[in-house]
Amino acid sequence: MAKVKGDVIIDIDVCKGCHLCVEVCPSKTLAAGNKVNQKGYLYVIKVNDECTGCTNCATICPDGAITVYREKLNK
Amino acid sequence: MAKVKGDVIIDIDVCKGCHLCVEVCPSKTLAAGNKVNQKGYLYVIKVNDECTGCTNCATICPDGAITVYREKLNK
Amino acid sequence: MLEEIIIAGFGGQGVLSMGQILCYSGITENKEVSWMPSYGPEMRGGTANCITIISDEKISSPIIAEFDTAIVLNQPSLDKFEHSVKPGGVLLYDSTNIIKPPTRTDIKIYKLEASNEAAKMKNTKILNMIMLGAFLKIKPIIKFDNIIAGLKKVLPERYHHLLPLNEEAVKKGMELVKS
Amino acid sequence: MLEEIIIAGFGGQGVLSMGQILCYSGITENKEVSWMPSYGPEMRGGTANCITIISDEKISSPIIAEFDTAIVLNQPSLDKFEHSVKPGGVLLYDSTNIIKPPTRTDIKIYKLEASNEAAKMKNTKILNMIMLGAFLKIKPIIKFDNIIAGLKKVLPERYHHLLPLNEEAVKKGMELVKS
Amino acid sequence: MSDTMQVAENLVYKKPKTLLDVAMHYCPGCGHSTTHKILCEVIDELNIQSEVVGVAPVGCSVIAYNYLDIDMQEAPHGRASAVATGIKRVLPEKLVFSYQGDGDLAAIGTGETLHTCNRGENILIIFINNGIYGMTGGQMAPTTLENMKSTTTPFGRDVKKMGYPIKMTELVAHLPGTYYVTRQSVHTPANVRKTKAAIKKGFEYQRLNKGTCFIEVVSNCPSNWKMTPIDSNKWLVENMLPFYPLGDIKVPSKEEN
Amino acid sequence: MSDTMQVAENLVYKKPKTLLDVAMHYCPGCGHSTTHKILCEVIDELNIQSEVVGVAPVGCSVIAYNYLDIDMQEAPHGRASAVATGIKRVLPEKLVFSYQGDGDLAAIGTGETLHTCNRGENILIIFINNGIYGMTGGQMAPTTLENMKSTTTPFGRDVKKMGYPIKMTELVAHLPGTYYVTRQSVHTPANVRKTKAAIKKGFEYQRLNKGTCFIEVVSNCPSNWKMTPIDSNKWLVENMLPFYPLGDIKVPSKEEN
Amino acid sequence: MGELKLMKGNEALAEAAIRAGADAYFGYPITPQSEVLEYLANHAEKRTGMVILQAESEIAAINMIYGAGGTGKKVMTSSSSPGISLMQEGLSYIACSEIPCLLANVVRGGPGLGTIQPGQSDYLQATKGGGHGDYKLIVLAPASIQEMVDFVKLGFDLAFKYRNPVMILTDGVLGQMMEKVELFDQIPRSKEIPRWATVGKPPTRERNIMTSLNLQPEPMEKHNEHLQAKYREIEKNEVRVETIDCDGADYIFTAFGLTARICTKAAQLAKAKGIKVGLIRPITVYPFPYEAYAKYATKVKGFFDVEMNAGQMLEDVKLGVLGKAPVEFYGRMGGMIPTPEEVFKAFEEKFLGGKA
Amino acid sequence: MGELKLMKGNEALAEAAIRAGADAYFGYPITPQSEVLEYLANHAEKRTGMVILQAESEIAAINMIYGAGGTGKKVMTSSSSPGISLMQEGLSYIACSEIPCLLANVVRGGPGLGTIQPGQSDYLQATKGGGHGDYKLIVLAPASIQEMVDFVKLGFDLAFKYRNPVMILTDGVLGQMMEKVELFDQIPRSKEIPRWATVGKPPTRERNIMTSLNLQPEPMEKHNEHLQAKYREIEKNEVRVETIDCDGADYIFTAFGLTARICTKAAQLAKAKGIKVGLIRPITVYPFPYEAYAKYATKVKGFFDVEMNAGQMLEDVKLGVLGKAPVEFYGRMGGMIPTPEEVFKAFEEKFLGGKA
Ligand SMILES: Cc1ncc(C[n+]2csc(CCOP(=O)(O)OP(=O)(O)O)c2C)c(N)n1
Ligand SMILES: Cc1ncc(C[n+]2csc(CCOP(=O)(O)OP(=O)(O)O)c2C)c(N)n1
Ligand code: SF4
Ligand code: SF4
Ligand code: SF4
Ligand code: SF4
Ligand code: SF4
Ligand code: SF4
Ligand SMILES: [Mg+2]
Ligand SMILES: [Mg+2]
Repeated sequence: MAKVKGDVIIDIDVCKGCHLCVEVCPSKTLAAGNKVNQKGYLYVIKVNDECTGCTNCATICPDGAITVYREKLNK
Repeated sequence: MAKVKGDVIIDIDVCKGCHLCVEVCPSKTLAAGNKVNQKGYLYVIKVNDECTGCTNCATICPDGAITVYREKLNK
Repeated sequence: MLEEIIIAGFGGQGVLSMGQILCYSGITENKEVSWMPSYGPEMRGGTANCITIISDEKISSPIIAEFDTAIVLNQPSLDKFEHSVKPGGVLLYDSTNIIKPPTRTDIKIYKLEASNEAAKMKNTKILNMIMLGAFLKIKPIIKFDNIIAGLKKVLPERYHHLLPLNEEAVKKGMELVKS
Repeated sequence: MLEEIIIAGFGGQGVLSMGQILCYSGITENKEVSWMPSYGPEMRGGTANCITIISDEKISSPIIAEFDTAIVLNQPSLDKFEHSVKPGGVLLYDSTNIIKPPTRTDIKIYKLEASNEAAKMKNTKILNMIMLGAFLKIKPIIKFDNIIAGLKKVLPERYHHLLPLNEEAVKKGMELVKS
Repeated sequence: MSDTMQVAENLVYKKPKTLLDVAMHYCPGCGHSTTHKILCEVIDELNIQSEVVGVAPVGCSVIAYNYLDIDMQEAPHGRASAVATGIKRVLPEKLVFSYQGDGDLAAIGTGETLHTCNRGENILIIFINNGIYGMTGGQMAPTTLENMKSTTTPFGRDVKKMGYPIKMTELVAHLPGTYYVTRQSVHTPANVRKTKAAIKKGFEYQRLNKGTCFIEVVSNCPSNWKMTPIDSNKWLVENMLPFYPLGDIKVPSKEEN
Repeated sequence: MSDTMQVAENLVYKKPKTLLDVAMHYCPGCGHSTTHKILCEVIDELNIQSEVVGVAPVGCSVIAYNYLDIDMQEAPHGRASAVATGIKRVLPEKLVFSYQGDGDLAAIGTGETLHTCNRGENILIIFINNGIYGMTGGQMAPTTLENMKSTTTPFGRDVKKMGYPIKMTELVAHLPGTYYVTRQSVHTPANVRKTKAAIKKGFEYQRLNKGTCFIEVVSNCPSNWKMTPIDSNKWLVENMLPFYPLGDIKVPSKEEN
Repeated sequence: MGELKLMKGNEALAEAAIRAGADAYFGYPITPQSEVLEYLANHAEKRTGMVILQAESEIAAINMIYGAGGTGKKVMTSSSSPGISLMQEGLSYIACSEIPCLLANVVRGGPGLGTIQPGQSDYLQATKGGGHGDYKLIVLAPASIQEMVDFVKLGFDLAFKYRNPVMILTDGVLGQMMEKVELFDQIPRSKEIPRWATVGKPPTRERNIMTSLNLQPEPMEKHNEHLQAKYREIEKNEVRVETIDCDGADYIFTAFGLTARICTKAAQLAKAKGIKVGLIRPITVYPFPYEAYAKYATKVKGFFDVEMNAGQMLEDVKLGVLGKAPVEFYGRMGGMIPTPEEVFKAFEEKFLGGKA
Repeated sequence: MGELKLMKGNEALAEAAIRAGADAYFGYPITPQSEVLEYLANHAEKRTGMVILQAESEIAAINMIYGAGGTGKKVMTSSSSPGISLMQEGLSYIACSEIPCLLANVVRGGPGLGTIQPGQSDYLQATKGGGHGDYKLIVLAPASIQEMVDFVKLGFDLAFKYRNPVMILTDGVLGQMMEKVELFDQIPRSKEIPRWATVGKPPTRERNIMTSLNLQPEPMEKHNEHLQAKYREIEKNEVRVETIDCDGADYIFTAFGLTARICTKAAQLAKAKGIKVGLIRPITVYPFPYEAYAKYATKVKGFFDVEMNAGQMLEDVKLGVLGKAPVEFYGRMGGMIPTPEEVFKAFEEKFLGGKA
């Protein structure tokens, strides 16, 4: 079965580096980065292209830092 | 079976004429009088000698206006 | 005209409504009026009184210590207010339950067996109306008809069938005062 | 001796404890001290600062607007306090994250790569100790030993194994200031 | 007859000595008086006058301390259980009770009541539920029954607008801090005796540091219900008791006792 | 890849528009933020921005109104439900909610909370239970667990002295005025979705004038629990949830719905 | 002319609230003012649809006012001394958030539970700040049942004009006594929504927020400055005072509320003895009519302040007189009411060496 | 000499309570004073057996004080502005019932929720009557952490001497800052039971009752007269004031608490420019040191009052000066703290036409 294709955009200025999204991503797409943003938080980065667009990360993200896209299946 | 003998003393200055005692006396010993006391209450009077000293009246009397005596049975 | 009255008795004797009737009637005659009850935890018995003022002019203080007239319905009130009557003023009292009668000589004292009269009329509740009648006889500051109108205002609707009895009581009170 | 100091940085950089260490040490030397933190909903990030005063005489106001020395650990604090240094005073700052350096010419400015040094020493938490050492080099108002005693008071017991590292950091700070 | 009868050895009931020899200001037939009386009987019987400190509320029983011959404190309206907490915490070895009306305990004092019970303060709370604000002249209480008239619900309590009658006693029974929770009444001699027994238990458990004992007394207010005392008790049986059923709500489990 | 993906028609999740574009002051990983976000999602989805009036408490969420693009009022500590009652009574056709912490709702505000629920005010109460006073720096809350440490229970909460953790939600469920009472959480995506659904129901029932809807959100306070956000959620699962089990506590009966 | 009625003060106040088009009343029973809620419960809803709610406490009541007032509605509460004390936190919030509302304190004898008899001993609480922080209520002190009625209307007007809470500071006597009053005609409840009200944010405006908080002190100070400027404005525009026979007077009696009427009668007693006595009656006790006193301070032999308290307005009187004339005080406390006769006697003693 | 320590004001206050032998503390958290309860929770019970209880609210706390204080124990609470407002009803009861107790108000910027930064804007509430009725708290205004400590002891002493609640009126800065303090030695908790205390009635005495009620106004007035007489006594005996360099001064700065220290520094700036400036610092703000002002009113060119509020002590200062010298005011509000430099500048502007 072909995997659904998804993608996320992380607003690194908004991210507070809580890393809750990292925990909930089934495809391990997200990880703590090693740079801090303006507010001093270790923001999260994308580390692979396996995203399925499941929205778990965006749902759990307290600060709404993640936008999720998913390819329509019947396209 | 011989009836137990009892008696009550009503403190007519303390009685407020609520007549709750009248209601609970099994031997109908108490009744509303027709005179008012100093505070203007229709105090309660004894109207027979059938008292058994059951203490019902004294127990229900809100103001502790009734003292009850009962003859010791084994005297 | 300025009449400053204290009305006092046991709670339940209708002293507060006597004052109210005077005030309502006074308004009908375009007078200024003021009614000030003693208030307190009366719920549970005790005495009650009201200061009632009827005047042609604006009333300054609703609180006063000396009165033109005292209408008194029991002993504690008599004890309390006998000495509050202005010299030359009127003390009107129901003598039925009074054991220590008033002693002042510089005021006009009217003694009424009002409770007994009320009992005769088979309704102890109209005691106050008898006293009111007597007062109006002594000091006809308000027209009889207006008093009856005032009475109508103060008596709750559900008692309006008693209006005639009350009217009669006022008249009885007027009679009782020897003029 | 009267030294009025502002210490400012991000919450978590240890600016409050720098002031406290100075105060504890000051007491050991029988000096008068005053430490006044900015307080607020710091729980949730933001900047922090403290006014620290060390004096031979009784300290009047713990609140002051101009300082002999400003020790500054981040850009917002630099922006805020550069102009609060008295003419002739000292501005000591960690330059690691500074993009707009200070511009005043009437004060003595010391710039330290303290964060980098801390990173080199493998513990970013000792940044504040490096700064403190630098300050003491510039203004030796308190003896080194007493500073270490103060440090001991401020550092919670469970971190006392880090005392040597902290001591080293103070020394490093002292070294970094070119005398 | 009476002359030979009325001797000390025949005495079977007399006003308790802790109840002072002054007329209580309560209206004729009011359950407050009855409850005061049995409270004093318990104090007499347990011989605890010197150990008891009571707290009076703001309500008709505001001057309870004029009748009970024990040390007492007043409390602002609703705060009796907080005042009692203060006393008990500094005098843990004394026996502390609060005596409160339904307005006091279940309206303005809701927070204090719940938290005192929740802390399991070792005190006894006596709660007189007469479904009305007696003292202030008959306004709606939190316990006023559905459709019941009061001066502030002249058309009857509309529960949708004015809230439901609250069963405070059931509520506090849910809290782990309460140890003994019961609802009693004083409208018959038998009920008076039961209530007295409950109060006695309350003090006994307190001595054992068991937690909060909470005794509701469903009571009457003849004056504000606008009934004779006898009618008020009938009304109580017919209207209050169905909604506020009598009986223990929380009793110590066997092992504990 | 991204370039072709990131087009409007593929968009499946984006921050709700009612959530203003400013950084919230909450600590990283705090459940307050998450709850704000889903509250806004509900407001977006029901399209009720112009009908909603919210009440913020005193607690970490004190400036909730800085983040939510709706009309809002502040309330003094503990009084949010009274403030909400005031609003709702004069604007019965609007949708009113209060948002309160556990200290706010279950300590100082106990009386207001209970009576608001008892009156069945047609409002939605969102109750964030993080077992601590977040705002003031980690003191014991009424909901703090047994033996849990806080700045005012440095040796752990001794329930015998400091009271038991209160289950406010179960308590208000006993009141006839409440219509829908549930306990949810936001520590996993699934739970976030459930909580969101509950909030949505709350508004829907309010529109139908059903009475008080009460939604507890068991939440974390990484800062005062002194844990990372991830650890705090683990701790929540292991410690909070056993005592505060998730799920509906009172649901509309079939006929009613 | 409006309808003439004989009414108790508390009922008149309630009737006036209905007629003023009030939208809601939230309150909790307490003697001597429970008739306000009772009257409203009986009459209000069916006549105007006004919302009447008996709250579970005064704290709940004042916070319902906070909420309902924030929606721009005309809202009101009333209580008596201990209940008003409980409202102080809420009042501070309300004043800071600039919520218009009306409250009545039917004062009883304090402190503590005190008595249910009348008092004026909440003057300082009402005028100087019972709650925390720098805020002011506008405080109206009626002296007659007519003013109990009129000040409800005036009170609402001022509350909305300045977005400020207004208090009617009255007492148990005025609450319980009856006098003839002229009632104003029913004013329909307003349908207007003030621009600041929280009623749901339409797309056409920014969201409205009612708050008294600022995490940063700088904006909080700005807001305080705004409030202070408003108070200066109120002090400029809204001082109301009644002065009777002050020109040419040798002595000036001064009192507020009921006591002023007692003083009027006492002044008559004085005049009957040939003493020239005037009266200053502050109608607004905040803003206080300092200038009325300053104006006569150099012209009279003394001021005689009479209150049913230990001398609370006295400080304001002294601030007005500023040492330029003697100020004497006579007060009754704990629910006692002075009579005109005793007031006159006290005046004689303080100023005339015992007798006129 | 006692133990020397570097302490935060709030912790010093708590430590002093333990050392003063306090029996109990009841309180509710609020910034900027939560450290008091936190410190006590950590240290008190194990050291002296002192009872520490976090109440469910400030209202519960003050009423626990009412109860515990009635037993004759040394009891204490603390809070900050909004919390103190909630205590006003209880305080009125406590004062009326003559319960000795100590409370601290660590004032923050108001009104309403305000800020958590320091303020002095509860001066009027503390000194004039936040609650209803004629009562007074004794109010001590510390200006240093040392006084935060010393006034705990003094406060308890005064509370028991007069059977009156005593308030320490301090602010967020003094609560949060650290200074060196000398701690007094531990005073053992007292075992004495005052004769009036409610501890259970032994057969040997009449029952004790703590109450503020009298259904009859006559005895209530008598009780008020007793209270007033006590307050006159306090005003006679307990006025505490610090005057610095006032003799020969041309100007007098005046301020209480923290602001007085800021003024001391400002005065130094003035002296540096050759201006003769003195300082009056009321230590007790009730009883207020009116005479200290009267004494210099005819000798100086002006008084300069500085407060962290809109001018609350100002009225008292004016009542002391009584128009005999100009009184100018400079205030910061809502949590803002004036600096010595700006105080001096404001002084220059008000009195010296812009510069010294
Ligand atoms: C703060 C405050 N609010 C209101 C009152 C007025 N008040 C006195 S007693 C009472 C209610 C009494 O009702 P309840 O507690 O049921 O006692 P009861 O008289 O019925 O026994 C009220 C509202 C008060 N004294 N203090
Ligand atoms: C009357 C009053 N008392 C106390 C406070 C201090 N205070 C502010 S928030 C708070 C508790 C916050 O805890 P919670 O309600 O659980 O909210 P959280 O911050 O945990 O979300 C307290 C005690 C206050 N602002 N007002
Ligand atoms: S949408 Fe799902 S798969 Fe994609 S990054 Fe987020 S959690 Fe991972
Ligand atoms: S959940 Fe959100 S805030 Fe947290 S790390 Fe991920 S993107 Fe950042
Ligand atoms: S004791 Fe019993 S029998 Fe005797 S009078 Fe009383 S109720 Fe009747
Ligand atoms: S019960 Fe007591 S008070 Fe009532 S009538 Fe009988 S004796 Fe009198
Ligand atoms: S008013 Fe009611 S509760 Fe109060 S004493 Fe009378 S009957 Fe009892
Ligand atoms: S303190 Fe706790 S509750 Fe408050 S924002 Fe931070 S994590 Fe959230
Ligand atoms: Mg009741
Ligand atoms: Mg919380």
